[in-house]
Amino acid sequence: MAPRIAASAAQAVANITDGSTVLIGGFGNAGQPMELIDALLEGGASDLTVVNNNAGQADAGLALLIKERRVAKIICSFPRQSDSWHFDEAYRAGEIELELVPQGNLAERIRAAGAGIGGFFTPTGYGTLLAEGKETRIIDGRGYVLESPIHADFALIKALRADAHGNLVYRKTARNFGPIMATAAKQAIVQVDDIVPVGSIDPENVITPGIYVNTLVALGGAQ
Amino acid sequence: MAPRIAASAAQAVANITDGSTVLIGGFGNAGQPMELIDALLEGGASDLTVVNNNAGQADAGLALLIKERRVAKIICSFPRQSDSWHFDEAYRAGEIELELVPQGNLAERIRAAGAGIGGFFTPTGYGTLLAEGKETRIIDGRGYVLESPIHADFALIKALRADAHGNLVYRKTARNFGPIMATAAKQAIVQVDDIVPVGSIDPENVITPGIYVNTLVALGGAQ
Amino acid sequence: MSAYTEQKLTRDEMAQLVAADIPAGAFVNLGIGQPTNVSNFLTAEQGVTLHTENGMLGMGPVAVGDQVDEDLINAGKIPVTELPGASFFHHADSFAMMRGGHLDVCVLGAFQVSAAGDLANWHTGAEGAIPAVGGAMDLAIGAKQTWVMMSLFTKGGESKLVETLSYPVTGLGCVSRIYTEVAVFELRDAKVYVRSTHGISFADLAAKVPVELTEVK
Amino acid sequence: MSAYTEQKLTRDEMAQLVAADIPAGAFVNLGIGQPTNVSNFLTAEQGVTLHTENGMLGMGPVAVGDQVDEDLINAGKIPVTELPGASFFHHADSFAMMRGGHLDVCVLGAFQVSAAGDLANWHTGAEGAIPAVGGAMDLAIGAKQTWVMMSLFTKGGESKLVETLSYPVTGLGCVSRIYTEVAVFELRDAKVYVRSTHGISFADLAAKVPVELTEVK
Repeated sequence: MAPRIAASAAQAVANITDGSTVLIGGFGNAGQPMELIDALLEGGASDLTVVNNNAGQADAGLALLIKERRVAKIICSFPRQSDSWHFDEAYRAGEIELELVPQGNLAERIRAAGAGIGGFFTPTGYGTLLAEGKETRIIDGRGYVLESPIHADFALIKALRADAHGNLVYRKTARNFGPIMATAAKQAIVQVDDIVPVGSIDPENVITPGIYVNTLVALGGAQ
Repeated sequence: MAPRIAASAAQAVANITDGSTVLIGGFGNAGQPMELIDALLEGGASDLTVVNNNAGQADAGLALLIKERRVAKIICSFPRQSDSWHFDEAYRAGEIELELVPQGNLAERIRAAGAGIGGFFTPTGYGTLLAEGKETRIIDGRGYVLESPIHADFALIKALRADAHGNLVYRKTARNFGPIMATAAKQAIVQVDDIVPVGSIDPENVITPGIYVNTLVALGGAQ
Repeated sequence: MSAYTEQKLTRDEMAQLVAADIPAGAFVNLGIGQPTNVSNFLTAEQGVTLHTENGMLGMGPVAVGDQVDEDLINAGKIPVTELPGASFFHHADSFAMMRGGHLDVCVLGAFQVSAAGDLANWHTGAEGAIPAVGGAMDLAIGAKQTWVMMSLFTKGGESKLVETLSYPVTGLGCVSRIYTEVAVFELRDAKVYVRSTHGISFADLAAKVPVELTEVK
Repeated sequence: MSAYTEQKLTRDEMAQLVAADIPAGAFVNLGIGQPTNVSNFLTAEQGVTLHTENGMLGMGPVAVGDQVDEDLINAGKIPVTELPGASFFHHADSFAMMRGGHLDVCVLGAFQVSAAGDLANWHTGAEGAIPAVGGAMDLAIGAKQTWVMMSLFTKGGESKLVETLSYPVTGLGCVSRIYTEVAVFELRDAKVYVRSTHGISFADLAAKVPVELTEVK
């Protein structure tokens, strides 16, 4: 199905309901779908499970969702930063659940969900606190931990450009989690600078094929 | 390490020794590194384990390696074709071992090797003859089979073009197994039409980063 | 009462039926052989995108003349064309797309289908046969819906819709619809519904097929 | 006898030592903090390619002025530049590259390293501390060689090279070399070799470090 073209970020996220699991792309500011997150904040959905590399920074985006106690649980690799005060406060108050995952396992678990993999043995985290309670196995003399896929209801992603079929290209290190998150969510909602006619993106250079994209919103490059 | 530039296909495959495991790219003729396979045939290495989607066709390439009984074992998804007579004969004579793997599991096992994954649960093949003797598990109500990575000594790959750092781009459906095989072998040997100066390939469009490429040979586009 | 036509369906009519049933905008994989023929009956208005498991979305018709390019082939290794908006990807990504449940419909041929939707289409199990599986097992279980196109009876007159497979399994409980020359079956709620019959009455069909059939009223 | 200098190494001298030890043509990931400084001492002739786990090979120096681009950052979220021959990839591919053992060297900071090469660098384990791991565990076990840069002693004067970690583990048996201000250690064959000492004699060092040390003769 060709993606729905939303008229605004608000319209793009309008069907995100309470209790949803939402993958949010970005690493630092690169690839962070700030307008979609703001729209989600505005939209009012609560009791969310959010998957992101971090747990919000300063007084913007994800940090505000956490401040407003709209995030019941966060799955991330690096919550603690110099400016993660809203997360820190919610966490110390016992008002947000944290599932801490090594960054590569986080990426691989998201990929596994999109790829129909039921679980995988990873060497990362073996013998550490983060493997406690998890199944482990020695394979060819090396220790591995069994990790499970992270499926989601929605993904919020920022890409550089889409064609009307939803084929996406990204820009530099802003690519980060976008391509795998698009595959792991029932609905991928993507903000782009612009939407170009079908045929404008070389099929060799498509990073996310349109099959993974459900909703597009064009916000212009000057945002 | 920047890849070695071999002067010929023969030089490119010269270090493949008896008993090696060799991944060979291609699906049908698309992406089949025919000149490298011919050079391997000429080079004389035997007792090989070969991983390819098929088991050779007609009287060329992999089929001739099998005809000459240089392949002790083949791991593939689709050996039997109308023109796979050399494989058929070797197989019926009990002179080649066959490990039959569903095509998607074959691809995922190769990817797992390159990605440092020790094993993964796949739904493909569950409840079939090809899962016999393998560990299975029900996860969230669905049956899965545990599959293991396929590591290799060498990969023989055909790409369209490389830069001198070994960054590769492919052409259309000839991409097929190349990118994953490059990651799963200790040494990836790649034939390309041409080698272009570093900086000629847009970093956004690199399909196989040069880190995965050990040997390049340019054979020209008219081959 | 189910739909009925006086005559058995031809292969083209079967393909036409399947094509008409594919939802607008669907992402579809058509298996090698008879299912490939379905593409000839898809309309531009349907906006269906074809996937080929060797690494492409947006596959166009079979290439002719100058269009033939050995780097652009389908899963049957036949030269094809690409449509605007196509994309290429490697084998692991292509099968991840399938196994991850992203395709809407996959249409396959079959040796047998069981009442529970188990599919056999990869191996006759015959003594001495060289096995080959290709993408059959991935295709069977990957798409949101797996449809089968097959003749309902063997040359010897035995039903290929069976209670329990006698051929080796390709995938368990994966088939939701079966198109045959004499009837279209829908498998759901642990029942086998007959959506239409062609050149045969429901009663005659029920007598020839060794599984309990339910007529769609 | 091991190499010896009269003075302790400065941070820049440590970085210089590490840089000189990186093999020509290597693919390298430099951890956040002190290890990042190593890049300042790599020479063009070495032809080292830098990986940043947020999705890039061929990372160049930190961006200045007009070069700053918020879409082009390193793992420390600092704007950087790209060199000719760079490539971009997504997070799963980037960590697959690391976990698959494709990087030659990874240089990391540490709280502690054990004689067996166990690394602690992600979590102090302090009561009430909010844990954060990032790519630490992936980096620790991914590269062909993991090297550590750290001061050998805590502010309280305790050795950070220990028999058994008291901090939570990042990775087991992964460290093969430790660069400190007073000595460079090589961990192999179940022994801790002292390759060089700086401003301290081997005997004094051995007295201060609670693991058995072997002098490289």
